[in-house]
Amino acid sequence: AAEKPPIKIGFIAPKTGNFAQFGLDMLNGFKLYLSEIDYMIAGRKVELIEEDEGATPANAVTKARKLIEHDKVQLMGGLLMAAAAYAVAPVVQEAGVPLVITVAASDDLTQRKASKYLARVSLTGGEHGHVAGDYAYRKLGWRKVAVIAMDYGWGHEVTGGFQRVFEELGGQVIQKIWTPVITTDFGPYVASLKPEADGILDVVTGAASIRLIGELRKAGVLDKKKVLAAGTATDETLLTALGDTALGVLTFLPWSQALDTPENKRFVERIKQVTKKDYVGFSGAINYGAAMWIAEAIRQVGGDVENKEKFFQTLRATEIKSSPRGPIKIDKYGHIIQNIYIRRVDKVGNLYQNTVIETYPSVSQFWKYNPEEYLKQPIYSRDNPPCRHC
Amino acid sequence: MTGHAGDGGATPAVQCEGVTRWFGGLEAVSQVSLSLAAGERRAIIGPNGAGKTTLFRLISGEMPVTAGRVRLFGRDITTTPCHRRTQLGLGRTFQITNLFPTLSVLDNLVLAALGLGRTKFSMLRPLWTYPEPRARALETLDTVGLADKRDAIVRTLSHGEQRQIEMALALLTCPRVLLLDEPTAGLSPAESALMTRAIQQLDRSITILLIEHDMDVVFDIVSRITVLHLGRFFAEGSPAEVRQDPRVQEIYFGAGEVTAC
Amino acid sequence: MEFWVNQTFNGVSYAALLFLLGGGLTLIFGVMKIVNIAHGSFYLVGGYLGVALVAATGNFYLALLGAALAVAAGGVILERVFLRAVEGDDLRQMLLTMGIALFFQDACLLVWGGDPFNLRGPAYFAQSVKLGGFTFPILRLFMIAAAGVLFVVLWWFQEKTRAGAMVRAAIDNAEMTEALGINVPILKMAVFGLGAFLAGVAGVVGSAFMGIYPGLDFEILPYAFVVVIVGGMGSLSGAFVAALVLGLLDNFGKALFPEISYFTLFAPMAIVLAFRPTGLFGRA
Amino acid sequence: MLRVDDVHTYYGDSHILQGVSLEIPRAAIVGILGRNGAGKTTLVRSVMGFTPARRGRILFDEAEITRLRPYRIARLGLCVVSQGRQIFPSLDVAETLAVGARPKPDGWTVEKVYELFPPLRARAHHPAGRLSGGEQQMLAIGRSLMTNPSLLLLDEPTEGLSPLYIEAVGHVIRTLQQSGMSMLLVEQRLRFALLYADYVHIMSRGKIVHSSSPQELGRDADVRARYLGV
Amino acid sequence: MDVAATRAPMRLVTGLAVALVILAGLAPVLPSYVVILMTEGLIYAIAAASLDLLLGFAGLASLGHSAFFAVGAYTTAILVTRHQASFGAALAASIVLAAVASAAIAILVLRATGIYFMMITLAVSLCAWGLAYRWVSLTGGDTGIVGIPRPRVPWVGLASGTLSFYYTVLALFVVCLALYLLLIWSPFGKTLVGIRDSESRMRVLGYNVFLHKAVALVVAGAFAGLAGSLYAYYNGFVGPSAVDLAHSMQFVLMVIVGGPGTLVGPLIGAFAITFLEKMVSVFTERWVMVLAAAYVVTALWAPRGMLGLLRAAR
Ligand SMILES: Nc1ncnc2c1ncn2[C@@H]1O[C@H](COP(=O)(O)OP(=O)(O)OP(=O)(O)O)[C@@H](O)[C@H]1O
Ligand SMILES: Nc1ncnc2c1ncn2[C@@H]1O[C@H](COP(=O)(O)OP(=O)(O)OP(=O)(O)O)[C@@H](O)[C@H]1O
Ligand SMILES: [Mg+2]
Ligand SMILES: [Mg+2]
Repeated sequence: AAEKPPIKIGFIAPKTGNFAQFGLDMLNGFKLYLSEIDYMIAGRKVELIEEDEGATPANAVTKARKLIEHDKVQLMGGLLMAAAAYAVAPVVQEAGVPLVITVAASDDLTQRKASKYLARVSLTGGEHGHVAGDYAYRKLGWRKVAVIAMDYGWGHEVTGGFQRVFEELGGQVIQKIWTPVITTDFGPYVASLKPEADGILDVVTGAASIRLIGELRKAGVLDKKKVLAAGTATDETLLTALGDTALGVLTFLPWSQALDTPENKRFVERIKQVTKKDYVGFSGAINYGAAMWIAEAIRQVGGDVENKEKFFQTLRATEIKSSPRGPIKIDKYGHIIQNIYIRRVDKVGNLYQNTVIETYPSVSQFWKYNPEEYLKQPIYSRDNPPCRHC
Repeated sequence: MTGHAGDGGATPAVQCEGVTRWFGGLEAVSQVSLSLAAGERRAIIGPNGAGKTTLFRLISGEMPVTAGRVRLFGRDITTTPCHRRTQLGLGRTFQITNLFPTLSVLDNLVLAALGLGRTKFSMLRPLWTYPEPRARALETLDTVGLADKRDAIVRTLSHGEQRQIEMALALLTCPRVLLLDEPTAGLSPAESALMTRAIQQLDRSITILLIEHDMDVVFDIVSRITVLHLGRFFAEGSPAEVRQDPRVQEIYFGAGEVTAC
Repeated sequence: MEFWVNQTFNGVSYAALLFLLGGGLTLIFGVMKIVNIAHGSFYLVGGYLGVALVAATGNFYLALLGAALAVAAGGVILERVFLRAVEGDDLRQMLLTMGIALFFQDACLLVWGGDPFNLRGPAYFAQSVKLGGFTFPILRLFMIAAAGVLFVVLWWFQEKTRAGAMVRAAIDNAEMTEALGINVPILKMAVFGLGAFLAGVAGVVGSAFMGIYPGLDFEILPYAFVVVIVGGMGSLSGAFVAALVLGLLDNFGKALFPEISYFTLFAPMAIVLAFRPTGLFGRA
Repeated sequence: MLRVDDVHTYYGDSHILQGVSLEIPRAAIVGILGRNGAGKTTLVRSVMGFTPARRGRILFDEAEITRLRPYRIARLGLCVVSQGRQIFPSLDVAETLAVGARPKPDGWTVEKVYELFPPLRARAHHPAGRLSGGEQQMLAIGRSLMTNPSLLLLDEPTEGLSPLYIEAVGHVIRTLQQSGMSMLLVEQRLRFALLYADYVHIMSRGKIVHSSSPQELGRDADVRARYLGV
Repeated sequence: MDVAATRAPMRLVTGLAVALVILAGLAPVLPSYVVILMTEGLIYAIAAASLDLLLGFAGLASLGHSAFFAVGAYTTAILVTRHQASFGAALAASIVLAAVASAAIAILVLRATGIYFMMITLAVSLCAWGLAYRWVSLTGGDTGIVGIPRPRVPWVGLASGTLSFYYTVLALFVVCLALYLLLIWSPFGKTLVGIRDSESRMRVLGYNVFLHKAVALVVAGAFAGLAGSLYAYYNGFVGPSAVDLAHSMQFVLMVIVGGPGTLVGPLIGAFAITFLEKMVSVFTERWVMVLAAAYVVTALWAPRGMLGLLRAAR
């Protein structure tokens, strides 16, 4: 056959600024898979064009335009910040280029604002909240919960999902504390947590998580109660800095470095060779999976990505039986269906890890609800569901 | 409100009634009352820190009075903002040179000439299509004898030259009352004489209030002198009278070996 | 009762942190009239160096001194090589420090990567002292002490040495200051170095409290500015009072009305500025 | 004590001082007269090192200071009372006096300055920028005296002072001279200059056009008319 | 009429006309990414020039200029996505609302001068960001407002293509430029410079300084609002990052890099910064360093901005 031109994939991830490390991990994971297959899919070379997401969504939009109009990519991937994903989505849709979001977690990207050429293989806040609510009520036996969450989309959605499931089961959310995204001192918040709560839901991520968990430890909360935290609060990249303070904290996420499957062990070994670090961030793992999944779809259309409609339909229908995080498939709104693991921070030898203690298999973004009815409700927010027991 | 009947009909040009100004715990101007007939030329003298400049600031509205009233041609302007007082015909010069240092001499004067017209708000027509302000500026430039420095940036002028522009700016506001704060300070004797003559030759209808430490100048220009001391009215009289007053000599003139006429 | 004592203590220690952040900035801002956007970067570099030195030496106090001195040296060089050239131009100075800040932002990313670090102080930082039934974490006590020392150093510098007045004079009128026999260039270098030193100290102490990670430089900058602005430019006691007021306000605001926690820092600033554009203690 | 030798000074391209030479003996007061813009201030600025001479030499106590930085020059014992006062607005009176002080046995102290200019004592903690014009002038003089210089450059020190204080300044000048200080006195007040200077120069367009004793100049109405316009 | 005084302006106009012809003529042959960036450059040029009126001419170093830009952007975003407003209506509303906002802010900030003005406008910027972030029902909060379609322009139709939108922006830019030039040459422009040099003297000359400064703020705000509106159309979305301090700083940087008080300088500055940021990042990951170096170099060696550098080279 005649030599076909390479398949061009545009990848937008932060390479500078506060989230640069995140972006680097995304790229490491994505590129690790591509290099394993020598950048060849279905007999065609793959060309990955990386662009910096930059500090603002405006930047991401400009970069997306460049990838579409200048580089003429056939598929676009990446995107970390929810706001950037919201901003980029319509631009990419208008051009009819498939967009695979590999991190940005805001619910509505694949719910009320779902769009045709969009698929997401990462996670949403709401779906994680649902799982946590179920786990807290059934397994931890909590009845009253105090929530401390970051005051932005991710915090609202995890909390909302948690509250809905937890309260429908009969529990009560008795306090919701919203902390500004930049919070230097969590002392006063921790001090004002209601003592009658059975446990704490913590939806604070990134470096701030180190401060919050440290403060919870110092104030003795962690010795008396269990803390259930949204996964990235104890992401592997934070474990060193968290140290002993986080021991015993429970989290929920679709992956863990300690996940005991052959695929994951192999992945962890290989990515460690790339990063030369003991700890592997979760964004590397899910981007590796994303690359696997995209490659599989391209294989299934025989490399014919130029046929957009067919390519995209195949993309959505593609299933992977075993990736580092487990099986992957896509629902009809474009969001991933995957396992969510409950993990506990432990110390094994000199190293810390997120030990998997429970698996929720094949979780849908709509939990057990009927999607149509689910979507009639407004998106989870600060006051939805309202705090009836505060 | 117009002038009082008892004043012989003429409304005073400037009238201060019990004007007072405190700076924190310092009473810089205290209960000063002063009345200038239209066209009168009066000097205010007094030791350094007596409150002369502060009184000027109160009259021109640069800062508000703590107590008392200020009238301009009978009209109460105590609370009128500074720029309105200028529009009512009050002009002044600064003791400490206050110009537009990064602009050329001509632009300094043009700005002064624009101050009173309505054109200053015009936004959509270039300045060079308005001939009048520029013509007036050039004319004044000649009067103060700085025509050859027209395009020099003011910052680069010598101290004395800047003092002359100070005067020019005040003249361009077409004042009916002119407050001059040491107009000849820093001028060489020759320039000082020129300046004195220029002031003398101003339209007689312009009321002049002059602060000056140089008695030669004072004697040439004014017919009456008011003496301030420690913020208060101290003495008043014709130049000769004030000169002879032993109390004034004590607080102000001293032995007079360097400044005597 | 316990609530009030604890929260007041928390508030005071938070005020200490704010003062640590703002102290060096007040100096540079008030004395040299430089809007130093790079202040956050000095903090960041100080923190990272502190982490590295603690790892290398195992001694927190050695690391504190070493990191602060290194930052001070950097500050001196920056002043000598760059800021000197744009003397007397507020805006251009700001632009320059902005460039420097961007440079350090990227350089730190390059050197230390993007993962957060936690600076581990001496073991006793994790403990608390009990006093009359209340517990006071030692780390927070240490922060208060550090802020106290910093205040004394600055106060001594401004009140007891003529250097403060000399630099202010130099900013007002460099020529005339030189004509009094004052070596203005050296002096400015020293003041900027001292400001950088304080930022470095803050970086190390602050990192022991809240860790260090990319982006922190521009995150703390508004806090540092708020302290300086509310206090009044160049007023040391102003910065001190402002830090205390803001620290307590923020703390009780967060604890009692978590809803308004966005505004506990910036609303007071807006209010103060609306009524006193020069800040609480600033003089025009 | 000071020798200025064929000095040429420029502001950018404009050639202001065009070969000025003069000498100030120890304990002497040399007066400079001249109309506005003649270059008097520029001469003072060149000596102090603010606008270094491009050509020519300036020697102080036989040491060349032509291109030294101003603070080095000042430390040799020169100081200037600048025209237009050049006050430090963000310092108060006491700070201003203290900031450059170089104490000397029997030298000037804050107390002595306050005695000379009593209004300053009352304003000791006022910001200098808020003083009246005359008070600022006093402060500028006091500030320079506090450095206890051996040569003082006075650029119109009496501007804005009331007659009483002009006299006081005159007395100080005399006393200082008697204690061995030399002075360069730039002055517009002819009478003042003639009274205190030991020797006078008249400048015009950047050159010295007349030099004589004050008595001679006092007699020579022709020169006065030609160069000073009086 | 003073003929000599018109010589420099005429040279400027000729230069600008040539530049505009080049800008217009080159677009069809340039790579589309470059045209996209030129569009952005033009939008920022309008905004930067409006800040120059304040910063360079009136001496009001505002660090809160992005607030007015954002008022325009949000107004357009809201009107277009929720009320299907036409291009003209959205533009007009953005301009008016931004002007009204700056009039309101003027009352608050104009009490301060110099470095205090810088600080108080910095506070305005922080508070405006807080509003955009927290007033979720109006602004969409963190995620902002997405899905703003490209405008339907009279005589042109839907300016959805890269080129047609570019020409739309260019046309508006030319109008703004003409107004700017008239403004800085006008008596009013001169009074702003006077205010920069000495407010107290201006008052004594009979100027209502507060009013002039307020008018300047309103005019600059209106232009910033216009730029903001175009920006909303350009990006297709508006979020709080349009109001943040970094954005304000960026405006200031554009002005200073180009040369404050020159009007033309900031236009060049806007283009330079836009291209630097977006182009260099294509070639190197260390583009932040390059940007940092550019700032430092400009601050150090171009005492009057790039424009000054050009003049010096001649
Ligand atoms: N803004 C101010 N704040 C505080 N004190 C002031 C202010 N302005 C003036 N003063 C004080 O008020 C007194 C009067 O000052 P003013 O300038 O009126 O004196 P003056 O009579 O003009 O003296 P001179 O002849 O020296 O110019 C002075 O002692 C001065 O220190
Ligand atoms: N910074 C400058 N740049 C350019 N020219 C200057 C500068 N400063 C002064 N000049 C010019 O140099 C000449 C001499 O100025 P100088 O200040 O020495 O005069 P002066 O004799 O002290 O006058 P005065 O009695 O008015 O103080 C003047 O023509 C002036 O315009
Ligand atoms: Mg006075
Ligand atoms: Mg002079």
